[in-house]
Amino acid sequence: MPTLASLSPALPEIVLAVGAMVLLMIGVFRDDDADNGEFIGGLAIVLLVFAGALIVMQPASSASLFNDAFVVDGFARFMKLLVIIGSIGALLLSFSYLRQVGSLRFEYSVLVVLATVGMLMMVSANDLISLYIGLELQSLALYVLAAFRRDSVRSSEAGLKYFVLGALSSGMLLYGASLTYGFTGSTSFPVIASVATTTDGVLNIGLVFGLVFLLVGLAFKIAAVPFHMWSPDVYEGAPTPVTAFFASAPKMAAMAILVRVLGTAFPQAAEQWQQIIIFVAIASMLLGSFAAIGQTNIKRIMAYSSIAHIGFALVGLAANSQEGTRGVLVYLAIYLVMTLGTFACILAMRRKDEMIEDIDELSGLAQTNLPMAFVMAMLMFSLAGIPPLAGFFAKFYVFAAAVKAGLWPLAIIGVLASVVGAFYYLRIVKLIFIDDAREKFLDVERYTGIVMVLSAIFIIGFILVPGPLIEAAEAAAKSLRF
Amino acid sequence: MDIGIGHYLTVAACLFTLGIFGIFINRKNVIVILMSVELMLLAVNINLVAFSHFLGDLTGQVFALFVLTVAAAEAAIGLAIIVVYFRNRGSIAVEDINMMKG
Amino acid sequence: MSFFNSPYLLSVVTFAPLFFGLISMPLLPRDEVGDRNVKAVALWITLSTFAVSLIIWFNFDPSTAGFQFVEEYEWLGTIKYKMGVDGISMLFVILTTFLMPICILASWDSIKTRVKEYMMAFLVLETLLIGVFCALDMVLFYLFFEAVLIPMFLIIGVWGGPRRVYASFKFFLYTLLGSVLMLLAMMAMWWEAGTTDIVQLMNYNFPAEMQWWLWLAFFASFAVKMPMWPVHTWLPDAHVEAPTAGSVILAGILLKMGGYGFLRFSLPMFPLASQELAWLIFAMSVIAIVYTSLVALAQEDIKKLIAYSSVAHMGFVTMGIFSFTSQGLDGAIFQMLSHGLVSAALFLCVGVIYDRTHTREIKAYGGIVERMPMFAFVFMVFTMANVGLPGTSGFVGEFLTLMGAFRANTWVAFIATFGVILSAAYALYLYRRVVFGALEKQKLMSLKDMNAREIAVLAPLVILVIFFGFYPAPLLDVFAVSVQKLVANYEAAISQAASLAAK
Amino acid sequence: MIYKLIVFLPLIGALIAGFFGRFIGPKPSEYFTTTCLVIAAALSWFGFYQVGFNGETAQLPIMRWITSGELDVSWRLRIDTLTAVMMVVVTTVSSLVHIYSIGYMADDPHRPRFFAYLSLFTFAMLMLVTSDNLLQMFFGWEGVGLASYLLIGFWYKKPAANAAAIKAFIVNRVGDFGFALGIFGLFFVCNSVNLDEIFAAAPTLQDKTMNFLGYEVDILTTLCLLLFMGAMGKSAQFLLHTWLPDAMEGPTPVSALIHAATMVTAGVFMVARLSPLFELAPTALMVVTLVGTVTAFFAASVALVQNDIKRVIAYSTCSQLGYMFAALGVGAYGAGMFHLFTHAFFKALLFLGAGSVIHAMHHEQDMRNMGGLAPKIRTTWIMMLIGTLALTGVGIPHLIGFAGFYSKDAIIEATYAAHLSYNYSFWTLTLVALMTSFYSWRLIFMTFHGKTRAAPETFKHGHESPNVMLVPLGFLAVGAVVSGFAFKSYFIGDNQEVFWGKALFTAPGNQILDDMHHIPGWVGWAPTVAMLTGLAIAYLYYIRMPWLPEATAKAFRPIYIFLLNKWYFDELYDWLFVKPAIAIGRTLWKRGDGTVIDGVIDGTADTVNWTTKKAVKVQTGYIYHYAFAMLIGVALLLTYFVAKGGLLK
Amino acid sequence: MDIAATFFYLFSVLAVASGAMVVVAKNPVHAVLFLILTFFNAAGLFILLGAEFLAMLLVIVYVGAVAVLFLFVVMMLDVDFAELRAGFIKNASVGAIVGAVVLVELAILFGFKGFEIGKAGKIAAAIPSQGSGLSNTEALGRLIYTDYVYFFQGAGLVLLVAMIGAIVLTLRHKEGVRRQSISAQVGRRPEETMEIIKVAPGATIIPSAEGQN
Repeated sequence: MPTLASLSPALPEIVLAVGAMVLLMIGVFRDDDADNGEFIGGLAIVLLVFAGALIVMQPASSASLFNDAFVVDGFARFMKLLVIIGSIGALLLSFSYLRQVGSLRFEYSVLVVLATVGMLMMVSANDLISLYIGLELQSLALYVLAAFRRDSVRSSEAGLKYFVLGALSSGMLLYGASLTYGFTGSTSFPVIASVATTTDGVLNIGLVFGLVFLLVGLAFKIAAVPFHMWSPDVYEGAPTPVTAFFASAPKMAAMAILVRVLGTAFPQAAEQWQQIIIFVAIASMLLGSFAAIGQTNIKRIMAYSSIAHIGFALVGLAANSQEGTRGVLVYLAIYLVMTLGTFACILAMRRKDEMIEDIDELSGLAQTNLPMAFVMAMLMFSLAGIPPLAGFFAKFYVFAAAVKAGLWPLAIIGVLASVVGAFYYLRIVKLIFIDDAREKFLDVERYTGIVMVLSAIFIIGFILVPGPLIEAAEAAAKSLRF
Repeated sequence: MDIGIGHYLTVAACLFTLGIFGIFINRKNVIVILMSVELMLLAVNINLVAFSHFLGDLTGQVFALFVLTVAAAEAAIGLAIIVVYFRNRGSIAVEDINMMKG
Repeated sequence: MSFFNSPYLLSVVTFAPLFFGLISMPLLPRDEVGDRNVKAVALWITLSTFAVSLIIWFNFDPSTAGFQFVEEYEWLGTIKYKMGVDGISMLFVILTTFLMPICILASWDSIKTRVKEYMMAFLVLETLLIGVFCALDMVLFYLFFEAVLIPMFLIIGVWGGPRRVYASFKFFLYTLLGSVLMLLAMMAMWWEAGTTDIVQLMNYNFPAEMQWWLWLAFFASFAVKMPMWPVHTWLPDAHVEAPTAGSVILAGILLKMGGYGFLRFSLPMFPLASQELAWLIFAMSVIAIVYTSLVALAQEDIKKLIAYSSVAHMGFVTMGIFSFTSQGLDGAIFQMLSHGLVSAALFLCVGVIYDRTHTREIKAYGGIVERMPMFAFVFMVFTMANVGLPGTSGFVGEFLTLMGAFRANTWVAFIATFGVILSAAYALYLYRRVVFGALEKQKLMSLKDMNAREIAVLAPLVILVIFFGFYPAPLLDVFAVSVQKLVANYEAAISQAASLAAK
Repeated sequence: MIYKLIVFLPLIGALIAGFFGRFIGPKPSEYFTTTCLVIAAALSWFGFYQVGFNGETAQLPIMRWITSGELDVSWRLRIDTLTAVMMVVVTTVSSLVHIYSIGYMADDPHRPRFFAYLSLFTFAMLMLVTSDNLLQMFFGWEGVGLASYLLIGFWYKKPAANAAAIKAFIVNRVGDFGFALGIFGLFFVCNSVNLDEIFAAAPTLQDKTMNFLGYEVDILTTLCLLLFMGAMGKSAQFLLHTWLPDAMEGPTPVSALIHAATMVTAGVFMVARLSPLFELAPTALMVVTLVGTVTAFFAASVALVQNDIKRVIAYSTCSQLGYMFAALGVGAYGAGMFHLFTHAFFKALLFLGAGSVIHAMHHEQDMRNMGGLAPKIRTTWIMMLIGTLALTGVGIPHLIGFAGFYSKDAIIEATYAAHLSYNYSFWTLTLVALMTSFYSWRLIFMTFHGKTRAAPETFKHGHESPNVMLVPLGFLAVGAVVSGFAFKSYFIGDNQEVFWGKALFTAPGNQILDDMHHIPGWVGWAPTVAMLTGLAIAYLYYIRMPWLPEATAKAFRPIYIFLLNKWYFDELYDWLFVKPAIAIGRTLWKRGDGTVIDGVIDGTADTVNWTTKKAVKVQTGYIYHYAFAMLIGVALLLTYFVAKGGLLK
Repeated sequence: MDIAATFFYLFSVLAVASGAMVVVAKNPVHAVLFLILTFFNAAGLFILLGAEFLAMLLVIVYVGAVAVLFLFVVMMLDVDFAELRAGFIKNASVGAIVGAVVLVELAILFGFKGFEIGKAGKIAAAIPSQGSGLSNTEALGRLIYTDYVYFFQGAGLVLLVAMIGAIVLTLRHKEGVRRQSISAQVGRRPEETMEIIKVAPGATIIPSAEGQN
């Protein structure tokens, strides 16, 4: 029987879950208006920060709970921090937007917190059931968030699409989980790994089927090609801060669980899943890079961009090595910051009562708002992976891992795709700096500005002190398997 | 003839495939898609219970239990979203859900 | 230990422009007075950087081939922040710091919009360019090498001509495409050798098979940067659209990064592949020399003509490098330095008349010597330097590379020497159409000769171009020992491989 | 020290006039440069004496130049007899041309520039002749090319002048192409470009081969031929001659200095200077003779029918240079140099005289519009007469004659002595002597004698040139008269071995000088006879029967047209090189760069766009399509693993 | 054929058939009803497999709640049934092929010779033997409140999210409907409701609200 003290590894999750309920109560008993929404949001941020602090303070050693269904190791803590940062960032970006569209209700923050709990559960999941529950906790909250502007056709369409396809993917994931369970006799990752091969040393083919379905479900969550198709539409339709949230925290969690499942449950099937990941990575990088070129809606561009970026991150995973995992972690961390910064910029594209999503409206931003133009340009260059910005290092480590693993075709296609991708980032820079000025945007909101500046500082300053992140990622990668 | 695990799995596979099939041949009513998803989940549950039985391990049933729970929650959310969508759009025909594309 | 041999000298020189730019530029107001101050501040920053960089030159010991002023700090695990210069790189640093104030001055009147951003872009660019030549860590090198794209993209894109968007995109994507493959190669080297330290990598023997691939990857990057035929077409476009100072930097320094890369990586690190693939370089070089010279002959735009001539001159450089002889290498380095001065000056000259008439079409000119005798003289000097007339710096490099090439392959030298004829043809033809002839065009009647600022910009270049033509020793001595060592190492590697094969 | 002064005084003059001419004014510029040159000339004569007669030689280092690996080149002056001779020629003619120009260019607004160019040229020429290594020679070589380019194009408003300037430069570059390759080759085989070291290495290279352009070739022959290509360009030899007549677009003093007396002889000098190499490459020498002979004939034939007074002299120069090469080719270096020496005086004299005529005729150059000028400009006439006498080689064999008589006859004798097959060179050169005589006298007759064909107005205002122009003519005339007689024994006669010292090298097997003394007597008379015949024909054609030229032209119209159009070389080259070059350039630009290379690039971009459109089209917005895509993904992966896992077996 | 087998085939054939009807039924209401039928048959299979509790759950929770919810929503959203299903056959063939491929592959897997279900070294929670006296329900209960309490709590959170989500999406305060706000009433202060205006003699009173416009 676990004592309360023994639950301490799960403390951040517990705090967040309980906190979410408390927030719900506080929210319900206050006036149902935007101020309340912002108040609860503020509390939610405090809560998340607190949870983040708890994660930071957790001991460096690994621990597991609940019959090994829940593990906390360096990898989990690293990813959890990313998730929490993503959530905090998304929340910070939310208030002004939601207030403007009249959707700033307190449930929003509660849902974000609960989704975060789900993500943390995913990150720590060491069992198919906890994986599933965490995933669904997250997903359900996200479905709701996507449709959160319930008066907006686009928002509800986004919610609907996300939901339908999400449910389909959950179904596949579950089907895979059931096969995996059946062919190994356990839902626990380490046990799965230990019995993955049949008695005569051959990999159980049924397990491969399970793996395929599991991967499909997870690939959907990270929006990897060909399971990506929901993401452009959902990104476009969902309220922008929600899109920011989608592009940040859930991606982290889904990638984390992907890495963990493949690394701890299926190391025996590495050869098989590497092939899948390589296929998916190539498809994602190419499609993400190519399809984004045709877009004019900046949120759609970011959707395709994130597809491509996930493809790049998967390159590290495909390497199936400690360097690869480190690469993935570094990539995710940097991508998280870039995404948040970019969405901060997108949210700053406002005129009077209107949110702007057409990139042509960015035209001449450098003449109307230089600081924002600068930040945005830097973000674009960083997303394109141009040194010395942080985005370069992200790519550097994953490709380095791929090269070390000898995955030459993958690496070469990857860098070529990044060149294609650079085109549409450049196009935005071109609009901002080269084209003629249009009507000025409204002044940047405080929180948006904070996120923007912080992300800019990170991506530009990363080169000065890259050590901590890289080392942390390395330690995290080491703790996972290698 | 003995009814082995394979039989159950095959039944589940049929239902699962039907679920998938239902999702993309359906052009008109999005709720039917939800139902198709329910079919898929049912297939999963049959799988799990069958495995549980033949493995002699209760975990499968526990898993199925949670799948049921979550599926119910999912259905609730799904229907709520459909309602919201219907309010906005006045239709739940699948073919109408394409404001965003490209 | 005084400041003059401070161990931080290279970092200081590298980052001074960026640092001082960052702390000063945001403070200046954005109005007319502010703009003027921005220019002045930028000028002072670049001038001071130049002054400090001269200290490097004075304290540089040309008698050793090793790296000097080396700094090394922990940075990214095995990837270190390591800076240092040897004979090969040192002068490129000086060239950069020297050209920068000139660029600032050249932009004095012609840049009227967004002056602050412009100057900042140049200061950033300076830091990055110096960094390229100082970096002693492969990854650090790549950082600087690629980062250059950002300010250059903006300079061309924002302050460029009518087709600036096309040109800047082409420039950016083209060069990016080349270098990403190099990045992969660097990674492979990293894993193979376990280090990214250039000095250690130079002493590492990569397996022959691997060298081949690595060489090709680096080649992809440097060939585009040089630019070598047939991946040169971004250059004329970029030049035509870039503002004068942008062209100056592009021609003066950016192109040298490719040649420098060959010297720093391809030759010392992959000697076997270099030997094996020299034919490729030779072929591309001579084609570049003849092909682009002929193309230059047909040009109608002054800048484009000079741009094409740059491609041809870079052909001499690559040819010299891959001759693997002291003369070829010395010549290549010298040619790069000289071309840095000459082509920069030619673009400045174009800028001088462009500022007055706002056209670069050759047809629009004729007989301007009448109104601008001083300009005509200056332009003549650089035209002749471009032609490679003895007594100008252009001659030394060209001649040495050809000498080296003759030792390596007579066919190459033979065809390349045609470039000597063709360069005379297009350069003089240009000069004749622009400067000589009767002054008939109404627009040109009221031209004024160069003003004091323009003289200040071009006079140092005139003096240096002629001085180094007669007395190139100050430059040649700097890299002589380093080049000797490079050649010696190369030959040792080749003979070692040969003896291995013999067994 | 004096040698350095000789070399650098003109440079100082050039710099002062060039950079400060605008501030100090034209007059001081003129005087300053001229003074510098006169001093230099005086010093050269002193040096000539020192070197030629006191046997002084020197190698004066100035400073380092290019060091690279084994290559070590310094700026250094090499003083020996060859240099001294050239210095004398260069500085003397140059100083006289300077003086002459003060008068000739009096109306030009750009005089400082002109004098700066002249002095610059002189400097470059002196660097050329004093060079101690091939690179410095190349420097001077190209330097004189530059000066020539600048001076030909001095009247930059004239399109013809510009074209001629460019042509001169580029054709010279074609020659330099060979020269440069020769230098590369020498460096390749000798590891040095310093003359001493090359000469030292030369004997060891004899009969050795090297790989050149894939062929195993004899080293010395190949390299000498390459070097000779440079000489051909600079000295306007057959095939590379086209620039010289056009160069007459420049001011006449320039023609006198550069295109008659000095620069064009650089090729001759070079071959003489490199005699230690050429001597060992008999095949190359044969080519030299052949080219020289052909040039002599070709140029003379064209000169027969030209109407522009300067062009006649220009072709004459070309032809005389052919003589010199013929001499060099048969190993008679002294004779070649001697002709160079004398030719400088009388040809400069002719050119300056022609300038004086042109000056008098208000820049009319067409001889068809002259005639009967002798009384108007008597001094000039006399001077021209002396020049012509010298050029045609008037003299009494074995006794006395004008300068050309000694030098040219020596060459013709040498070619006879060389025992070439069919004595082709001898016969040709003799015939050329006839032609020379004809066109020279034709010039005199058409210009000065007979009835004037000039426009009356022009004729009326025709006037003698000022003294500042005539005095130099006088000096040159003295040279044209006495230089042959005075220096014969040193250049080619008994004292030649002492005089030349080690400056010229003759191989032990080279017996040409001995052989020259053992030629039949008629050979010595042959040129004189030819000369007299030419004179007679010219007299007949232009004084006695002025209708005859036209009739002859009509009778031999094809030949006449052929000659008048200079054997159609310009057209041929234009058709063969210039037009194709520009056309190819344009094609490569538009098609190569534009269509092919940029086509690939833009095509790639288009492909990307196309792919993008396709990729975007898949994104229909319909849920079922999205689900379908997922299903296809699943099906693909499953099928892959089913196939791979061997389940289908 | 024994009884169990008979029932297995009965249930499975009915389940698959009604499952197919769910997908192809023209009328969504019929689809829901077929779904319910499928659930019932699946519950039968569960019972065959000894999972009584789950079977019960499926009937009570799924049929009783979820399926009815479906029915409710289908009927609530007043859709013109006649129009539905018109063009469904269009892509059916392609879909059917792909679906069939997946199905065949799964079938191949399940019929594969080397087919071998899990051989985990340890059974996490063994099904109690017939004689242990533990019912299926009790055994499950013991598990989920002890070993699997984590999942249980997690599932609770999922339901919470579902609840919040459903409410936040669909609950609306109708405009124009007056509601009592007790806190507002209690919190009312005089300053907010009264305005004291000094009226100058002879002047008219202009309401400040208008003055602001």
